[in-house]
Amino acid sequence: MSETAQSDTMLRVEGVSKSFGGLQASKDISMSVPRGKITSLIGPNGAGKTTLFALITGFHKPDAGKVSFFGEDITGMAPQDIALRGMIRTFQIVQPFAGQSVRENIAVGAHLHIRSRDAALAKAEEVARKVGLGDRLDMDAAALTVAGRKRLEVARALATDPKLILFDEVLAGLNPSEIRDVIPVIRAIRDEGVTILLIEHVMQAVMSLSEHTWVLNQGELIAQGPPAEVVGDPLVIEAYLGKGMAERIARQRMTAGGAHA
Amino acid sequence: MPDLAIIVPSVLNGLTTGALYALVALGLTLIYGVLHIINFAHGALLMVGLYAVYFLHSSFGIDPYVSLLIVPPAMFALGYALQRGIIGRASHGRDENILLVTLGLSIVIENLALFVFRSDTRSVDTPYSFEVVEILGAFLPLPKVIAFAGALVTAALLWLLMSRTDLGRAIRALAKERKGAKLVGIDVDHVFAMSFGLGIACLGVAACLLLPSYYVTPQVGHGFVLIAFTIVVLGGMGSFVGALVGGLIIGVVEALGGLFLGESLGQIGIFLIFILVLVFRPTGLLGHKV
Amino acid sequence: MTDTKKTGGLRRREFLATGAAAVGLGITGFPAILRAQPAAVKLGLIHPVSGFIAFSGTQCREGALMAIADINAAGGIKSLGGAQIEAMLADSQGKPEIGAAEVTKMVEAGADGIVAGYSSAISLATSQEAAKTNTPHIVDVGVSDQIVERGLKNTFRFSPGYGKTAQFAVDNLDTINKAAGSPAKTAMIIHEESLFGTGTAELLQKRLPEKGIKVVDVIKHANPTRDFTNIVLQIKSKKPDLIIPANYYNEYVLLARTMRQQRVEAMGIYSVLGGAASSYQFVKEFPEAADLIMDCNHWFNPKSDVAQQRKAAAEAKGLIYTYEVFLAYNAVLAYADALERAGTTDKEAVNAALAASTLDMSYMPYGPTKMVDGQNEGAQPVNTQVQNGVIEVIFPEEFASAETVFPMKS
Amino acid sequence: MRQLALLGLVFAALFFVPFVVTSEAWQNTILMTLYAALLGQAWNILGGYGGQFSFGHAAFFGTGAYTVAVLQVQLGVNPWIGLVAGGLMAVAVAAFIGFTTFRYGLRGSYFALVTLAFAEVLRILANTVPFTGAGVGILIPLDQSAANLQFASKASYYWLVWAIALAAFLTVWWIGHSRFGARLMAVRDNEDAARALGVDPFAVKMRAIMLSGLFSGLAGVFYAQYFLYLDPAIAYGPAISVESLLVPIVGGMGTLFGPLLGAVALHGVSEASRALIGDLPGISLVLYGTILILMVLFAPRGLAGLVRRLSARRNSRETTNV
Amino acid sequence: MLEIDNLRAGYGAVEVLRGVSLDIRGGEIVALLGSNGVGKTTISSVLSGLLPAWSGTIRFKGEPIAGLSPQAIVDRGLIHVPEGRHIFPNLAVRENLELGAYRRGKPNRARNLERVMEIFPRLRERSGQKAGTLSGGEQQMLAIGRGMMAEPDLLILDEPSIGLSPLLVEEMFALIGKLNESGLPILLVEQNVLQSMEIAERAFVMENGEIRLSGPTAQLMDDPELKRSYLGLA
Repeated sequence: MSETAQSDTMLRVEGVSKSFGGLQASKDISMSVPRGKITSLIGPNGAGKTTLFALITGFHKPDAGKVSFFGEDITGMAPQDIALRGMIRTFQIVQPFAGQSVRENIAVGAHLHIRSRDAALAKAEEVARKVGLGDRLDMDAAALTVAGRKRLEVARALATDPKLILFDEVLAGLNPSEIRDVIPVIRAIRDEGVTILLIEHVMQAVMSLSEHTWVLNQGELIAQGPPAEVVGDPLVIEAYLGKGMAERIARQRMTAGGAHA
Repeated sequence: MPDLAIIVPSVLNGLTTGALYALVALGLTLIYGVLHIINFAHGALLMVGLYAVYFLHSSFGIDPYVSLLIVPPAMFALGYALQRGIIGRASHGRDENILLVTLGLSIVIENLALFVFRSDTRSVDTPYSFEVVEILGAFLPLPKVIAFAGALVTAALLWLLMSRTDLGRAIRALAKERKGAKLVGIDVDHVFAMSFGLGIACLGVAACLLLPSYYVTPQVGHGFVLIAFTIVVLGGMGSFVGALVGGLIIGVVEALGGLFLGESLGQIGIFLIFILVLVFRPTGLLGHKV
Repeated sequence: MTDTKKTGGLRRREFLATGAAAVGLGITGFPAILRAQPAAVKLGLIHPVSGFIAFSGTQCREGALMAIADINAAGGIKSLGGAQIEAMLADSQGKPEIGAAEVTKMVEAGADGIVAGYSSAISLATSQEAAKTNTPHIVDVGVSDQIVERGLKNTFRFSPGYGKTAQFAVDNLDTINKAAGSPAKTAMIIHEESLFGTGTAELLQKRLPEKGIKVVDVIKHANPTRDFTNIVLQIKSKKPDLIIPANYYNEYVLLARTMRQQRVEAMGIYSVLGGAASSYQFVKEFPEAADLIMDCNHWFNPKSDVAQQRKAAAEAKGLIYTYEVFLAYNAVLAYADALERAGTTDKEAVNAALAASTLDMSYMPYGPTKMVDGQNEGAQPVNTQVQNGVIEVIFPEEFASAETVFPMKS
Repeated sequence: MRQLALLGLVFAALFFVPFVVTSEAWQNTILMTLYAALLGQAWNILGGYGGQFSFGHAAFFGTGAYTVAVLQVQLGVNPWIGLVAGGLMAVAVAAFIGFTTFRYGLRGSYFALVTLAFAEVLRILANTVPFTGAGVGILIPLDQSAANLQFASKASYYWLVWAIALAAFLTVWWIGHSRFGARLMAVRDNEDAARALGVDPFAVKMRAIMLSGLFSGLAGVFYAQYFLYLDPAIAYGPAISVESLLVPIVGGMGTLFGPLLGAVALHGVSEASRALIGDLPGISLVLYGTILILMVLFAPRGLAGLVRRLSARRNSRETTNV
Repeated sequence: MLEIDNLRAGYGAVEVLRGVSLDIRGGEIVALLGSNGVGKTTISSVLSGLLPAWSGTIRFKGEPIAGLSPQAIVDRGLIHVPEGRHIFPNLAVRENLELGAYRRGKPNRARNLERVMEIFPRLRERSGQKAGTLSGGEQQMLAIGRGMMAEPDLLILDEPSIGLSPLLVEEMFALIGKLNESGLPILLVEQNVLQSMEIAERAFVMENGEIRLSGPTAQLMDDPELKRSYLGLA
């Protein structure tokens, strides 16, 4: 990653490691998330992306290393305190507060800085419209479709007026048209000044949304850079598609190129 | 301050009493460990077992220990039917429903017993009721020594059943991994009912071993339920060895608590241990980390 | 013993049926009275027939129903033109709030009087509730002295409270001890933890030293106590001359059994309001454990033919003749007597009649009935002793059926 | 707001009960039903809205009851002050139990069992320490006057319990319409998701258990003043804990009117079974238990759930008709 | 062997499978591919009776099996080795394997156990150990071994390579190939495209609850659609 100036760094992760039992889930990971941008974290299943999110947002305590947010050391701080400072995460498996309406679900987020119930509900409504849930405000959140749940997850986070949102696979499980609908929503959030770090599987989204990406495999950072470059990295291709795939693709390309030549 | 001459027999007696508690707790830990049910009807079902033993003795002259051949299988059938017919159907996937339904069962069973048997205290008089065994200068009542051995044997049999039979393995498998169990073709409803039946059969064993040194009334179960829960928690839910050890510990704690704090206040020791274990080691002394 | 048990339920139903038949007979058998059509007197019976103390509650109910059947069969309340007594039954489930609620309901349903109790806690609630409508309320069993010390004008008790009993117990123990040459110098009290045991134990602890008997230890135990070995071990180590239990039947059974198993040797076991040592059930089931145990408790006058007939009648109905049965029986009799004298069911008048009661209770080992603040001052317990499987009255002398055996031969 | 209006309507109607119902027995039945609804609503705050199942609400109830009784009998403190003190002492006990259990993250059946144990510990203590009268219990002297919080008429007691119940129901309405309530329910439904949104589960649960304890304690104060006698089994016995949880579970947990529905249903069944077959010992309770089992089998989400289901069915029928 | 026709299913009100059709013939390995959340696991759950089908038909060995209980499906020889392994962590390795023959293959249990131990020597070494203490790869072997104990007529392997190191992934695929050598048909549900394709005869690629591509792997492998679809570049 091109060295961003210190003052532009919103979140800094330095040498963070974590193991569960014998399994090393994160190995000495360092990264700096710049302010005002959309960046992403990719990697195959089981690479340790969600674990890293949990380490950053206080759900797990790192064995080693340091996490700082706006220059403040937040390592080991409770999730709610980190949320209060403006960093909010979402969950890969969306678990709405079942039995409560969409509006009520989002209001929980809105209450982070708003005491009044009415104001929070109003804010929830506003946010819901923004993410495209305006027509389902009174629906039981448990009855939402996968796509609806993802939007709800985004809305809940957004309602907290965050400075940084960590989205964990908000696009997974959506069909292409749904993805096409959600992408502008995420952009709009960024345009309002919220910094975004995505965990994503859907490469298309990563490529069209993020300016910088980190690739995690087996708990280690194996590559980083602009997404278009990163997907060409043999290490990344192998991590995703299995050993030998990079070679085969290169061969394909060569034969294709040869045919054209 | 009590001297050694009283502490030794007191501890020995606490161990025999604790074994009786463990017998009641064995069934509970099986049910709790596998079905994750807080079985409020446990005490009422113990009472059913005790009445069965009592009537076999008073009507047919069957010795309570001979009843071991009759009462536990009958209790097993009762437990199986209850789980299959009522408890399993009532849960609808919600714990509070199980709580309500077992509470309802205990109310029904207890008051049926009250209606049918009336509320007299009944006890059996056997030739060995007053026999004692002398160990280390302590007189231990023979029925309680037998119960102690019975608790050990029952725990051992349960352990064998659980580790050496397909049913036992299926029960243990189901306790931790429901989806995996379904995928190897374990009939979940059947095995749940088998577990509940086994747990209630344990109560049948407890009833046979308990009655010679105790009595039965429609409310008799109440005195054992809370203590059985304590033992289950202390030993680790689902652990037979834990239940056995937990029972013995509670028996001794009760005995020593009674000696040092007085019989009434001494009961507090049991609950303090209970709270401390729950707060600091909720998996129990012998339980595994979750 | 097992025979009566097996048929207990059946006999009880028979009994209820015959009771009902008796009421029917009473009406059809006296056409003259039927013509006069005296309104039946409604008497509410509130007892804990379910829950933890169901046994005692049921015994109370049976005793009261027997009394009603007897009174009706004998022509009802004559001063009311032979009015029959009609029982209203309710179950307090062992809970004061349900007892009180039943009082309210019964009063509204036209109850002229209430006989209620067994548990002191329930008696406190029911008498207080009945007081609001000034409904005559007789406590059949309920030993707390607080019941009659609250200044309630409608509340009466014809049996002794624990104050009287404890005093009596101590005085007689002293007499028994002195007669034997004062061998007993120390005592140990074992009592259950609720009101009756604790209250009794406190009084005993205060009074025994006045008689030169040192209380070496007081052990309070829970209900239920599942094992008495510990307590008995402590008794053994303290070696008291006298062991004084005050507890309920279940615990008494375990205690007595354990004392035998542990070979406790004492000069005497002298229970106070224990119930078990003067229980036919206990004596039958554990004749050896029961032998020579003394009890200071409610009892009937064994020399009274009336009392013996009632006992026989109750046993013929499959009942164990416990103190609950005859105390509840007496409570109903006392109410009927007050009605008879009042000549009206007017509550004020009946209360006055109860307060002025001089009912002849010679079937009990009582002095002349004299009500002071609702308590029959003539009431007293007696001492009984189990001798060769028979419950003998040993004190006071005028009622005694046998000589005291003290100290026990070991 | 519609809910608040309905609540107002129900309580306004309840207020006039003593004027309309002159039978003392019926007044008492309605009073005891409202009292059960109060106990249930107290439990509902923690159990229904907070998802923390307590089996030991007697710990709070008994503390409230004993506080008012002991202050009066031992120290001569006026029971109106005792009313406040009883509530506060119950809050203190709740805070202690909450702190010990929530700090260590106890949930589910572990939490249930630990609360049960705390209530037992208090029962044994009350049985032992002298100032509660130990096993003899504590009798509040009869002295009927409003200044003494003792009333001659059922109606006055009725309005006392009405007022406390109203406060409890308003509190629960507020929970449904406040930030605290939103957070409480969020923690109940998904603790991790709530934390991610900045909710501190420990703080939220502490507030819930303290509020819950407050109303249980006030119910205890009422009991003491109404029946004037307490012993450890009455105050701290499991019967109170069981009634506290039975009422809202039967009626519908986590709903404003669930405890009221539950109290009406349970008391209705209990009264009816006692009236029908009260003479046979135990049989009325057999019926009661059977109805409880049948309810779980056929109305697993409580009466409120049943009502909702039926009305949903009716609505859908209406819409299909349209 | 297995024919699925126009299968629809989902969770609650949410439809996940929107009309899936696929088939497996005797003796072949068929790969079912697709990225996270496209509905692959939902298919295997419906096949093994864990989840009800909303509509459509499933025929196994010619008989309809949709709506049967999991144990009835096991009885018929369709064995599902689930994603996430779902082994019994509190039971010893040997016990896990023995339970594999709970309903099927009991008479030959000892022989089959020996065979599984031969295929997975690591399981023999650890046979007394609690399954929960095994490493991820060993747990996966155990899950497959447990499935083999039921003498399957068709084996569904759901994400067997997930969470394994590259070396282990290779080993796993080699093993799967070996299992198939004796003629056992396998439905391999995977995200690992290349290696799955290498051992499978045919493949179905899912996207968003539907089959997007299908055909012999040799053809699919060079289909440019594949990479796009798989990496989410579509």
